[in-house]
Amino acid sequence: METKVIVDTMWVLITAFLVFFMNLGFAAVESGFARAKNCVNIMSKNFVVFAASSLGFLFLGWGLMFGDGTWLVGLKGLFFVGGADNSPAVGEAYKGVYSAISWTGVPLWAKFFFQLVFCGTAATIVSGAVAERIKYIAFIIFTFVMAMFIYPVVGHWVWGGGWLAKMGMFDFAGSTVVHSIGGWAALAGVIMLGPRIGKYDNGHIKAIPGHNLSLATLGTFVLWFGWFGFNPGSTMAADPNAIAHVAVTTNTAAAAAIMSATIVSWLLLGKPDLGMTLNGCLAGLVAITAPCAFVSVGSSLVIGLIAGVLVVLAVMMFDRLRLDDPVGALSVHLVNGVFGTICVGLFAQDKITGTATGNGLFYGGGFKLLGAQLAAVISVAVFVFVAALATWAILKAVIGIRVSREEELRGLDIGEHGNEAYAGFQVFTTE
Amino acid sequence: METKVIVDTMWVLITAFLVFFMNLGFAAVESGFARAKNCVNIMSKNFVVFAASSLGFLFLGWGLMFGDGTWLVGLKGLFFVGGADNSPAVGEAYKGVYSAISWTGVPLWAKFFFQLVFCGTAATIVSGAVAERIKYIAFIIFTFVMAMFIYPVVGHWVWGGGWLAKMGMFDFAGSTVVHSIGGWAALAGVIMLGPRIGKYDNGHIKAIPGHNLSLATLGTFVLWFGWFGFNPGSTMAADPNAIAHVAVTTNTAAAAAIMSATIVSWLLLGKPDLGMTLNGCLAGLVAITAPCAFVSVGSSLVIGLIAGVLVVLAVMMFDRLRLDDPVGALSVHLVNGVFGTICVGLFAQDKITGTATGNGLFYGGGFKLLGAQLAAVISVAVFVFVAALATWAILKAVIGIRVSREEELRGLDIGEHGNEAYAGFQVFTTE
Amino acid sequence: METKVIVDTMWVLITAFLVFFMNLGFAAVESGFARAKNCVNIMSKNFVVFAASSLGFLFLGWGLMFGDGTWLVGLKGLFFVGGADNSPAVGEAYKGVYSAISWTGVPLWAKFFFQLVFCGTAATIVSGAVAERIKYIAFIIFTFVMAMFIYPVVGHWVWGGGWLAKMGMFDFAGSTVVHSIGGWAALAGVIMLGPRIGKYDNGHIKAIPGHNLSLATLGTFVLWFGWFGFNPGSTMAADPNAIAHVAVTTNTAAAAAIMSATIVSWLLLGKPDLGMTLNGCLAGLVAITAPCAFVSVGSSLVIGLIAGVLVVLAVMMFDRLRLDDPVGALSVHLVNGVFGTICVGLFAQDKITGTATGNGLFYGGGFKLLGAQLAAVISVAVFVFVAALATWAILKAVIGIRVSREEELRGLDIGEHGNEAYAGFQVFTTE
Amino acid sequence: MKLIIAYIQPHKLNDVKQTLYKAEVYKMSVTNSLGCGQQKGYHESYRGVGIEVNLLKKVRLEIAVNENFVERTITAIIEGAKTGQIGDGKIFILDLPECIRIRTGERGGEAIG
Amino acid sequence: MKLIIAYIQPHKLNDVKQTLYKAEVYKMSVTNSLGCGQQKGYHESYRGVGIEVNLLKKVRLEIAVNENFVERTITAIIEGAKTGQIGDGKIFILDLPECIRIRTGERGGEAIG
Amino acid sequence: MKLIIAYIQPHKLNDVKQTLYKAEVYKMSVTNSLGCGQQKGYHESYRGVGIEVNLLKKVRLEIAVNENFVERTITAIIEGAKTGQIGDGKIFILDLPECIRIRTGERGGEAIG
Ligand SMILES: Nc1ncnc2c1ncn2[C@@H]1O[C@H](COP(=O)(O)OP(=O)(O)O)[C@@H](O)[C@H]1O
Ligand SMILES: Nc1ncnc2c1ncn2[C@@H]1O[C@H](COP(=O)(O)OP(=O)(O)O)[C@@H](O)[C@H]1O
Ligand SMILES: Nc1ncnc2c1ncn2[C@@H]1O[C@H](COP(=O)(O)OP(=O)(O)O)[C@@H](O)[C@H]1O
Repeated sequence: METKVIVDTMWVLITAFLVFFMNLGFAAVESGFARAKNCVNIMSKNFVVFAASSLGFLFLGWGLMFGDGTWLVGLKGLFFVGGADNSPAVGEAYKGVYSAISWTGVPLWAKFFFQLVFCGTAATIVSGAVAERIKYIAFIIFTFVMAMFIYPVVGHWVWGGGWLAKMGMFDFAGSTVVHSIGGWAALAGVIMLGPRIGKYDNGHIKAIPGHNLSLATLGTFVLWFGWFGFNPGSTMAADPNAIAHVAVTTNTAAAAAIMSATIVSWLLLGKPDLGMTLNGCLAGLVAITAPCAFVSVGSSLVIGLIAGVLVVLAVMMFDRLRLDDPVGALSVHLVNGVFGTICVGLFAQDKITGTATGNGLFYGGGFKLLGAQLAAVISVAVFVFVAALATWAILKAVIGIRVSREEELRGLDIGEHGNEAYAGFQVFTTE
Repeated sequence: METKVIVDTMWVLITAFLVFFMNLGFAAVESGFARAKNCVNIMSKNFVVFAASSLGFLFLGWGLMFGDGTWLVGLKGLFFVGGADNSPAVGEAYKGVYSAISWTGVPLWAKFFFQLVFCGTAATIVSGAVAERIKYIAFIIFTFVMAMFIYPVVGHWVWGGGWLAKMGMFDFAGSTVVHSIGGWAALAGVIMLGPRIGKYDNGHIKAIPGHNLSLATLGTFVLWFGWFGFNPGSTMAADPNAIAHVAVTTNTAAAAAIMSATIVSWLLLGKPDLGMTLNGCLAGLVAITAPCAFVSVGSSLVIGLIAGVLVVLAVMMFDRLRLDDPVGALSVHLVNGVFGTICVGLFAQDKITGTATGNGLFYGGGFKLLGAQLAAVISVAVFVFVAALATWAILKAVIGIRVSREEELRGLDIGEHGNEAYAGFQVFTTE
Repeated sequence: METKVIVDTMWVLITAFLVFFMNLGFAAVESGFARAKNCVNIMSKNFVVFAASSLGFLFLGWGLMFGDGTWLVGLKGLFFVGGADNSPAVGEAYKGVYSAISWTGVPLWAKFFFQLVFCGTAATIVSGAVAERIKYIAFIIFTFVMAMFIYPVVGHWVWGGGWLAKMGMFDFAGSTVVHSIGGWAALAGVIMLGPRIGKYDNGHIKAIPGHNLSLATLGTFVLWFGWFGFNPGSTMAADPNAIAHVAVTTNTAAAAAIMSATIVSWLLLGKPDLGMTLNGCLAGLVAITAPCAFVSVGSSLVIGLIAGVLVVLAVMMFDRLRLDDPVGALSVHLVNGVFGTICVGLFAQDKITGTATGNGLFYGGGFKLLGAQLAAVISVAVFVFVAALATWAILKAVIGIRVSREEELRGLDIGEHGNEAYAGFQVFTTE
Repeated sequence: MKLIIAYIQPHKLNDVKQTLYKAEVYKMSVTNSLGCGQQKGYHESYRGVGIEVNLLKKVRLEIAVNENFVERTITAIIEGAKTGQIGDGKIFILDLPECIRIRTGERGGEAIG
Repeated sequence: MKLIIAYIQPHKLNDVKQTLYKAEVYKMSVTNSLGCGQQKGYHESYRGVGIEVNLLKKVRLEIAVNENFVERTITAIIEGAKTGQIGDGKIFILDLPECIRIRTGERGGEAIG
Repeated sequence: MKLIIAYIQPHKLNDVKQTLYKAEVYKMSVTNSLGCGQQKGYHESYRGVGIEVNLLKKVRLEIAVNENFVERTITAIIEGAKTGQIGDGKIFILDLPECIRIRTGERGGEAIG
């Protein structure tokens, strides 16, 4: 076996493991930001979501996303990754039906596994926003729809050789493909579900503090850690310059966003809110996800600083809009997913790590790249939001998506699972 | 240095680190499923167990397992990994006393470290089953016995060139060597200790809920993550096709088992119990451990589905049998360790990732492979169960293995360690 | 690209990720050992510390540390890693201003990122010792001073081609550069801050139990795991023999220290205190950090055993000296950082993994190596302690470093952040 | 003086605090409690074994008042806590012969408010 | 009416609940408490420093009953809680002049059960 | 006999235990409580939304004593808990007609200590 295939496969698998590990991060962040009485439910959702994604992406998602097909969806080798394929052959040598991803010289199952962990992430993002009121079964079904249809279709457009790819749109590691998709689907869910009981009573916005900020902090650390798989791994090849560059842009954006979010919340709220610091970190990471391999370290600093400010303002804005998002998923993944996608069009420097993106607006590339990025932002927004809204609406009509008032008051842990997260502890929630 | 040695060593070490990390997973799962008053004790046990295994396996375990010797045990280079060895030389070029493991071309200490983390896992499995009532000192001594004798002897049979290896028995990553060994030793411990006070009072089975299902969930995620070291690492070489294949079979079995365990507990118990979902995941992972490199992705799906059902039934069965296993270690590691070992004999496809296993029963290989697998199941059961039972019996006679009733009621944290896990929190346990 | 560059870059980045992950470990250990009412504050400190270090080290720290310059500090390419550099060229071929680190053939950003995560660790160590009473803003500013001045200056002496390097002093992975620096800075902080209210009332030493020993245990596991990046990664090259050797010495020292700390606390205190077991593990890891690549596995065992004893005695000693260190950072990082540095002078065996250190005292090398090590211990002690003391003193004079009595009693979470870590839980602290 | 003990639903605490404020009752002590009353419990399970939970979470208020405040306090609690459903809670009233403010040493009706 | 307060060992709660049921006492409120009584505490330590713990975990029951139920309630508690060992607990009995059911506004003996 | 209920600042618990010991009062029960009194609360916030916290953490003591111990118990509590600042707490004293030791069945003044 050629050495390059070996090292590339190692890199792809190891970074995929790190991305897989982000499931733990999401579970911890989301449950930490919610109340103790819903903790089992959130843990269950975040645990089962990767299982459901794994099966859904295996059955159909992969095929729709990477199978040769039209500008819109894949059509060949749809089911069970069953198409012809002679990976790790690349370029001309490749003979098979998954040609859009034949640029990376690793075995088929390595490609599949790496793409699967990304699909799982998109599905997980929804979980946090709809927390503390959604029916377990409705969430599971929605996850299958995400992993089998919504995610792969957009994925095909951008990474599967579809129309956005052809248009010259660039999304290195998925600000759009993973985070915006998750964000728009979450927004649809938040709208369809309505706010938690007591959140906006009598016209007041009420704080509903998370039950475990230790857990939320650890979770954010895990996500930050996992992002070193997410972004540098998206090279899908152990290219030394690129992966080192991406590691540093990723970390710099996170660090800058942490600082700016902390400072802004200090100034606006009087004290440095830990929740905002954590969301700041994630905002920086989401924002740098699309441009991480296309921009300089200096630009990543600027992108991070802006992302940190954006997320604080977004959290406060969504509350004003009465969109109840217990964990800030919209502010992190949606707002900054969009922002990051646009940043490519602004800050990109051609071939900075090898990819011929052309320059962004700030580097003299004019509006060409920016235009493609905006086309992606808008088309993904429309498609995902509509598809998700329709899915939620059907689920609502058929099986219901929200638990009963009584169940919500007592907690979903008892209602949905018959379990308690912290037996023996005196936990009292007075709302 | 040859490139292959470099990449293989990297792969072996990195996956070994992941397996090491499973110690955290076990600690979290086991303490999460136990009561708060015993949390320090479980954490201590799970922490010290890897230290004890490290020393025990260094002193003697490695030598007994991999030293050249008879069909039964290693005899050369017994102590302190001190035998002659010219690793990373392989095959004919190898000159040394650890020839059974000379097929992998990595330095001796890399081989040792990888095998050590597996040994540590086997010892840790016992911890959960005997939790909430065992004396700390008794557990530590038992761990040394496991790491220095019980584990290496069986290890020699299967992986050290002993009689089972010669018979054509296959256990890729240790359904038998790690999980069944741990499981049988745990069963012996459970029998010798008896159930926790209050568990089976007046003929009723009482639920003793775990104190922290967040912790248990995070722990299971960590184990799932670590398993990507456990199984793909067991190639002990960065073979692209094999490691990618194994990553996917491993994940698919886990995902399938999560789903089937959740559905079965939903049907049987009325609600989707989180504990069962978590145990389902582990069951799928244990079951696929032996066959992961020998079966197709499709088979891994089937194996996972069955494992998830098995574990739910097993948890309920052990309770009926009055075998009190607070964390489900028997259902996960013993039952599914045996099941996974047998699966090799059923689902194996010759050379699917390179190893010449011959086909399993379902692929036209007849009973040959299945026979060897069953021989392993039975002989390991007898040897480990008897050896462990004897060890526990001696410990019971000499120093006692169970804490006093008073100590058990107040909690082992105070009794054994004089510590409290959650100072300041109001934790009340009324049993 | 040359294969060696590829595999070395992969190794450097992956191990750097593991070291990054230690931030989670520190956060968990430190908050677990503190009271619930200060948990948000500690989490915030540990979270923001890496962001601050990332920015500080990027702006100036790297340049001061690795820029070509005098025996004292770097002078070229100071800001924003902006100097000329043609990495991954090595040796003669290297043309640039960061020649002290040109021995490793990886891209510049890979070097930077690896060194950054080490810098972050040094800064984090301070956090634990000053916990439960320090002002948030004072800590953040101190972190910038650490990352931009104190750490890089000493770093230059040892790893940046400065006078200690020239003298023949060896510190493989940073017992001195990371741990002692952190330790001395922490000591200065502890002295300037004074003990927590109630800790030494009326001449009695009072125990102030940590609020979450589960968290502390998980954190220690994570640190142990991360150390497999810290030490083996410090080769900055995937040298199979060296990295395998270092993995085993690292683990053996940890295991031995766990055992000796547990036994000593069992003997001295009557019961095996979990806190001591955990600190024992860290002590062994810190002590083996400098010598891990220079000593045999046998020596690592001895070093670990001693470290475990040292840490228990040190914890008790610092309490006698009325130096209030809530998490044992001084005993772990300072005492054992010094001890580990000296161990190189005692146990080193020339070229055991390739580096020409010369032999230590116990291997017939006389006092030469030991002398260089002692010179480092003393000079670093003086420089860091004085610099840190001065920094703390200025901060104290200008903005104050300690929160008010009232705030300390109610908890820093409310005072500094306006947050609560465990909303809904009944947490009462009666001191 | 009287010592009023009231058990209410946890999620009614805020409402009761508001009605008490309106009734000019500003001082109270709140404890968490588990209650067994007319209200039916619920079923939990854990790893396949059922658990019957019949101690429900309640909040316990303790309010010391002078005689002339007794009725308005009771009315206020009822106003805030009542939903008309089983589980609304109970009020118990005890005689309180003496009350002391620690800070000043004041006793009796003076000390209560 | 009387208000009965009982401190018992936590692990006796289930037994006491059962004996109370048999005595037809179905309503009660349970709180957690720390008790300092005749029972000796225990020694903890933390990082080398000793801690003397003499507040032991207890469960506190509060049961309001009509006069004719007082004795059977006491007997039931004793039956369920007694082991004959130090630490078994105490029962305190207070006069309860008034009791109100929030849901209905009923007062007195009516409201208690 | 009297039942003394005292609310004190949590960090004063140790001092009060000591002064009670000196006054030869060895038995007590301690519960955690949240108090709303003269002491001002504080402001928290969470993710940009403010929270007014006016239930402050207090410790609740319950001490049953014979008549001749009442005054010394009160004095001891005040001695241990008083700082002169708002929030020091309150003491309530109730009549206690009966007291029973579960272990022996003793009743009245015998049973109390
Ligand atoms: N006799 C009693 N003694 C002690 N506590 C009681 C008594 N009756 C009711 N309670 C408390 O009041 C709570 C509410 O009582 P419940 O009977 O459910 O109210 P309702 O009759 O208004 O439906 C109970 O959960 C319990 O805590
Ligand atoms: N005088 C008292 N005042 C308040 N609580 C008391 C009093 N006496 C006992 N208690 C409570 O009852 C519990 C059991 O008391 P203890 O003296 O140990 O019982 P016994 O005398 O039956 O052994 C104590 O832990 C405490 O909570
Ligand atoms: N009338 C009351 N009823 C119930 N609890 C009270 C009452 N007055 C005070 N308390 C309790 O005592 C605590 C201290 O009261 P506070 O008014 O702050 O004391 P001080 O007047 O000495 O400053 C309160 O937090 C509350 O728990």
